[in-house]
Amino acid sequence: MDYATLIEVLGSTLRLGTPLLLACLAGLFSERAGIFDIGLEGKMLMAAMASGAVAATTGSAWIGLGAGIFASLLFAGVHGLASITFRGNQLISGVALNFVASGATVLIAQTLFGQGGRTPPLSGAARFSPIQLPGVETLAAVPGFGPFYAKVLSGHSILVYIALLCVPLTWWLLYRTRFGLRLRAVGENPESVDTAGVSVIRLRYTAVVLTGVLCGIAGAYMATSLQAGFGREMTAGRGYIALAALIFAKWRPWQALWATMLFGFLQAIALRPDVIEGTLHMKIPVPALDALPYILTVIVLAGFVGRAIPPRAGGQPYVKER
Amino acid sequence: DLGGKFDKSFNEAAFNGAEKWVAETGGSYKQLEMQSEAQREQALRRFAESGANPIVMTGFAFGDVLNTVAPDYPDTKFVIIDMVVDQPNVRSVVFQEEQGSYLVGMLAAMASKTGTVGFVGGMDIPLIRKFECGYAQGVKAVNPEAKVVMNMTGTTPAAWNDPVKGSELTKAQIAQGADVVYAAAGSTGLGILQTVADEGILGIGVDSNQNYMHPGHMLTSMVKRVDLSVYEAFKDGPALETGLVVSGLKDEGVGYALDEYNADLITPEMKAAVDAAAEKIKAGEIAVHDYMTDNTCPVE
Amino acid sequence: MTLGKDTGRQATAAPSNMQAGVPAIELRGISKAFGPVQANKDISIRVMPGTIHGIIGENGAGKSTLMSILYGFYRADAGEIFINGRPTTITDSQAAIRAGIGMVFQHFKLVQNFTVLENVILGAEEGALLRPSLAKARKTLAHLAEEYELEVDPEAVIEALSVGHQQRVEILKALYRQADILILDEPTGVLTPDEADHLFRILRGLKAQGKTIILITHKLREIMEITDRVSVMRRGEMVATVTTSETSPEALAELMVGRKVLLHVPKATAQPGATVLDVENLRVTDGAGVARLKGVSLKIRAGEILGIAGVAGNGQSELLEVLGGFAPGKIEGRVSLSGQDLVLSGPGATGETRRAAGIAHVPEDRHHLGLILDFAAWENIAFGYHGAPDYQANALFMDNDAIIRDTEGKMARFDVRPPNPQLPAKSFSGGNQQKIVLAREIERNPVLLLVGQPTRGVDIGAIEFIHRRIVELRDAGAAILLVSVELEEILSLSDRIAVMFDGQIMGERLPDQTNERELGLLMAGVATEAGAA
Amino acid sequence: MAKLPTWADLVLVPLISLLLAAVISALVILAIGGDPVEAVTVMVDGALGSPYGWGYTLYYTTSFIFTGLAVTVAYHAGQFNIGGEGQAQLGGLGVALVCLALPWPHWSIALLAASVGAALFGAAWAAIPAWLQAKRGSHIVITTIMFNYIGAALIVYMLVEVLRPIGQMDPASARFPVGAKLPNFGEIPGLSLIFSNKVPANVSFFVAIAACFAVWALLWRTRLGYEIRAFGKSESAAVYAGISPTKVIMLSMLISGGLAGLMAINNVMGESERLVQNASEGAGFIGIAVALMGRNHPFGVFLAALLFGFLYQGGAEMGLWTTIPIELRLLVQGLVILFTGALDTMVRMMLTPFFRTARGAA
Ligand SMILES: Nc1ncnc2c1ncn2[C@@H]1O[C@H](COP(=O)(O)OP(=O)(O)OP(=O)(O)O)[C@@H](O)[C@H]1O
Ligand SMILES: Nc1ncnc2c1ncn2[C@@H]1O[C@H](COP(=O)(O)OP(=O)(O)OP(=O)(O)O)[C@@H](O)[C@H]1O
Ligand SMILES: [Mg+2]
Ligand SMILES: [Mg+2]
Repeated sequence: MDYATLIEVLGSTLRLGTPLLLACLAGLFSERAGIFDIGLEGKMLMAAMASGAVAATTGSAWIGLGAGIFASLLFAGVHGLASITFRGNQLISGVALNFVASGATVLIAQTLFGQGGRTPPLSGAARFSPIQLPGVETLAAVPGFGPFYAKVLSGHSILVYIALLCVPLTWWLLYRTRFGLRLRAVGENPESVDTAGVSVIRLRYTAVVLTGVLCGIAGAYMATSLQAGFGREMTAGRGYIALAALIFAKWRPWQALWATMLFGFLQAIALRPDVIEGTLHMKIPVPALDALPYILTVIVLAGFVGRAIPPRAGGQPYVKER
Repeated sequence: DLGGKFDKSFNEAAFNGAEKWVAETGGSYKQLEMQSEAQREQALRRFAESGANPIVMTGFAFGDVLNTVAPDYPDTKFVIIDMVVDQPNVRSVVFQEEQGSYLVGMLAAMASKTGTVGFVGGMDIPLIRKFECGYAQGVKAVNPEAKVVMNMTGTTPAAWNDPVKGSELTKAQIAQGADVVYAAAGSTGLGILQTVADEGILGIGVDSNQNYMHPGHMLTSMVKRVDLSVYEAFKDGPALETGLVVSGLKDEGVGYALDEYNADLITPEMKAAVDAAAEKIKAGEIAVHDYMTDNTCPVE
Repeated sequence: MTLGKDTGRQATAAPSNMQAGVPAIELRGISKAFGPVQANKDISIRVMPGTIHGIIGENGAGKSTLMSILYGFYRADAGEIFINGRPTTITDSQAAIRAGIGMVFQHFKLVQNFTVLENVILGAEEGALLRPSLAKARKTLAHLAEEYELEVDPEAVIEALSVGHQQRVEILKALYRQADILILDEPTGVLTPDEADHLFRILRGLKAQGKTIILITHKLREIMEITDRVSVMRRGEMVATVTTSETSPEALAELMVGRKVLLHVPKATAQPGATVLDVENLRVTDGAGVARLKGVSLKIRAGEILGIAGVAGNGQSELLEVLGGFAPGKIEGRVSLSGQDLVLSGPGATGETRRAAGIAHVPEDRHHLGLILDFAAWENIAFGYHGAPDYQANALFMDNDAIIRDTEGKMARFDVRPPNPQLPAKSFSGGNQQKIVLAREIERNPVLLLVGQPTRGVDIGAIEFIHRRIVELRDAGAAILLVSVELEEILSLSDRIAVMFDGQIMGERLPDQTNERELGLLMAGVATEAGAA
Repeated sequence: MAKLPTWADLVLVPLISLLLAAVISALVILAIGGDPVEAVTVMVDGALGSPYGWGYTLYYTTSFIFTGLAVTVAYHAGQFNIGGEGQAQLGGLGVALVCLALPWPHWSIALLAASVGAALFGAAWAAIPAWLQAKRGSHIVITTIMFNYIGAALIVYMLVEVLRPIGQMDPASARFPVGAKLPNFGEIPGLSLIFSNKVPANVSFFVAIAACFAVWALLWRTRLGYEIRAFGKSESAAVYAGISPTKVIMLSMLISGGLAGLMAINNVMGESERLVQNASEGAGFIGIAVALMGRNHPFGVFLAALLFGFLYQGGAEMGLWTTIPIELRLLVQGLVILFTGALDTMVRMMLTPFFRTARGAA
């Protein structure tokens, strides 16, 4: 693989890794608060549909983004209701909401636009267009770094940069603020939070809301930035890959960045079997590349590369009275 | 096919053909979209059971199930597009896509400034190789030095419906210098052509006339008159003749699209060259190799 | 005496109240039910400021429930709370903290992978950012450590701390929130005697500073040692409140149990036979690398009951687990049953192989080990013996009817009420649940019976019944290993008594040649001269 | 919270959940401009109104029984097997390999061999997640999800690179030999009086019924079943009783995976007679809904599978003859899972006051 190709693949990596990153951080907030969320996929899908639909009708990507976040929050709310208020099974709730999203997105899009569950193609202000980082022209000429700056870092939509910014922000929130301390505590031992006079329920709902917002951005990115419109099942399992990345990252923000970018890279090179063949001098079946993120996750889960210990109270509804 | 009815390409063409028939005759028809491979047989049987006649299906993937279903309903006529099914009550319609692709290949080579053109196919099957091979032959006919960058989206029907991947592949081709990209990939093409427009190069649509999608960025479209085939099938009704129908340049079953959206991009010289080539193909003076006859392509 | 700034809580300085004779805490008519269980019934109590007030009661008497209500962790069904004479509604822990109440729970409420500092500031942060809170807490902790002998490394992660230190963190948490009233729920149950002594020094120091302390325990010795007044709870009710100096352990014990203590099990002298169980130098190291048993050796003969006394958590559970065939961790040493060596770890060491060898086991925790609460009584009767030949219809299927018939018989013989084999175990009362376990384990005439806490949370009638059955089994020639934290039970049932402390046997005594005081010392890890005798 | 009587818990809670899902679906249909009454009519008519409809309904039912039982067995061992989809896909591969291996002389022998192949492949796909759970504590929910994706990729590879006959374009295996063709309801003596030979419901329906009985006997009549249930209720107690966690997790998951795999004799061998991509069409996931609705009892699973069979066939008809998209099925499926599996406490809370007043009045 020559440098130009590498640059190209890395550019793809960032574009494809962004929705994973956003969803992964979404899952991080939820799981750190002790709420398992298999429903990242469904929330992204809903958000993609809503933002695609609203951006198409209003012509504004930003309004679309708002709609996406709203739709995702709706699902997050149901998940919160099921797992926090009604102390239901969080895994089942997530699975169920994914199915609801699969069905609802197509139903709604088909009803609104009659285009087979797709939303109309977006153009102009209805999409987030790429933005050039400052100094691209001058820096592009610098050998080595120049192309990297111009082609990998620059030229993405604003949502990509928002996603990247979310990483230090999440880290700061989690480890440097009162909210973060309480959030981490509630995922480890909700009783400690409760006896300290802090509401477990409110904390967990806050986490679920953050999850909803981030999934909303992720979905909107899919429909209004990566693509120009919503298509059925367009998230294509990204919610699950994000979950895998979260485990890979051991529930930590910076590691989440690296994990999602690794998975984004795997997706990017899976698009280019020709490049792999040229680099490795052997043919690797595309399905094997497609399966690689999942296989890596299983290996991590198996504890062969360091133990992935989830937040201790994860998945258990908080019940005071036996 | 799995690309979805509104792929603005193959399936939409079929849909338009049916709609045209409805508009003209006031007849009614039922349509069903496949969501998965396993549904095909049920859908086909359901239509046959309900007395629909004829039943038109688009896409090679129906071939196998049609082979088993057709004998069960000897009184029903079936039409399959893009596939040959040898049953007494089946009309098989195949197109000489290599011919149309040859023409758009020529246009691509003439429009290209870099001397590198691209092709993004959908699912990696001989049918799509046939598009690619015809295209490459056309390109080389104009500029033997030209480079054709070729990518397939995938190996399964999901490749018809993966705009994200289409978009990424297009970006990769642009990075390799391509400034004209031919999208033969169903709904995936939406992503390909979107990227073409975003990146300011030229694209070539497929099956339907897709020129209107991104005016100024659509060089042309390789039209394949699936709509006509469907229309004719419906018009013929239950009495339609079965057997193999091969449709090509000669009967205007394939061709390149020229309309107000791309008029500025096609110079008179280009049009003259292509039209001349079309005549020669019709006359048999230029033989465009059909990939599917021997699964090889004479040009790379 | 104030630490840091006053956060505007309702309580005013304690000394003025002390003079006025207003109780720091007054509860009136508190009731609380958990489904069918009436955990607290119309409880009233007054605690004067600057005193240490003890609350005693048997397991399940409702002590923890009462204190959780005071701390706002549970909500009372009825009743009122007055703090420093003022009616106070405590809806949640936040309200309790505002009212100046701090609580150290029986099961600590610490975040295991947080540092001491983080645990201390959790919920009592200074502002939205952590840094200033941490800085302040660091300073305050240093003060507190000096003042009350409450040293802990503020940067240490909780899971790396010993239990005693974790408890200190809980106390620090309360003090950091400027609690004037401190509730400690069974603080010494998990402590070594040294640690307990240290704790009591801390408590005396706190008292000297005018803090009010409520101490929950069921250890009479501690009550006598440190409290000013003591309340006794029995079966959800408050039966008496007395001044400690005016009462005696015997009187308290009688109040606690509701009858004359030291129930004498009618028991003939043992006729010990051949050695059945021979344990030599048994060592167990758990998954976390902590040594749980440090070279235990003991022998039990046929027709003999060996009682193991000790504070909970000194290795008794591990001993039962190893013998019962399901101890995790690393196990070394030698155990033989009637001369046959037992496999101690690996696939050969399971409950199944132990039962096949003739070892029956009434576990300490019937809810988590002995029973499947959702299973019907008959399914629980087969539990562990589900492979027994008399329960099989053929090679493929179990004979459920045979099990149900067997259960009916066992229920009748053990007076399990109601005698309905189809009822799930969870709908029996504690005593009847225990009888089901006992019937299952005893009636197969084991060579060795392991019994852990046979009468924990069981009413008096059932206690007598259970004790009699254990003695009968002994008389039938079984060797019995009895583990109990109740000294009376040990003294009345055992033919020999071994005391465990810190994973070791501190000594062996004969029941008629020792007393609670001596056993208590051994349990505290203090070797006595009598050991030589 | 007061407890409900057992019968209410077993019957009323699922029914109310279903009702809630139905009401929401009806509202959705109204919202998208459809007519719920028409939708139900079309569904009932299409699924139950003709032998043809029944032929499809029972065909779907068969698949759902297998995957529902798969979830049930795992559930009783305290394991949530979301991997039914992948296991069913792999089962299809097993069936295909067996059917294509020999020119089978008679369908009964082929069925036997294919069942073994299906169950083995399905079980194998459950084995790794099970082992990781038992030995390394890896969360089985996540690993089985991962294995669904890995399985899908493996099937694509097998279809594209290995099983696709030369010259064929669609990624599918060759047709199975005639000897491997299972009799459908139109070809079974007796049933052929009702059904035409064009229905896909086939003899594997009876295998599914047999599987219901087998699972019931396994869980409530055998030692292994006893151990599975005991372990599922309380791991610590099970260990005290000498039950090996590894054994229970492994065996229950192997049986679960085997059952999910077995559904391939219905769809792959009985219907399509070749292996196509995504042959199980989400039936593995529907198994979750079926098991939850059926309260994890084989008889309940049978009834719930019938219900979902109806929903699937009826939904297909609805998608065909009304303007309501077929995706409504997914919505209903999701809602049923949501209400029975995650919001069951809410449903119980809704019912409790009713029972309290009923009892108080009595
Ligand atoms: N959260 C709960 N849910 C249901 N029942 C409970 C709960 N907490 C306590 N109980 C029941 O209430 C009764 C009183 O329990 P409590 O914990 O207050 O007793 P205790 O006196 O503290 O006993 P111990 O000495 O064992 O700590 C017991 O029967 C217990 O089973
Ligand atoms: N931790 C628990 N979990 C579930 N149920 C419990 C728990 N503790 C008590 N119960 C149930 O609460 C009821 C009362 O139990 P408890 O042990 O207090 O009975 P009891 O009145 O003391 O009876 P007995 O005199 O036989 O001991 C019983 O039905 C018992 O099974
Ligand atoms: Mg207590
Ligand atoms: Mg009791």
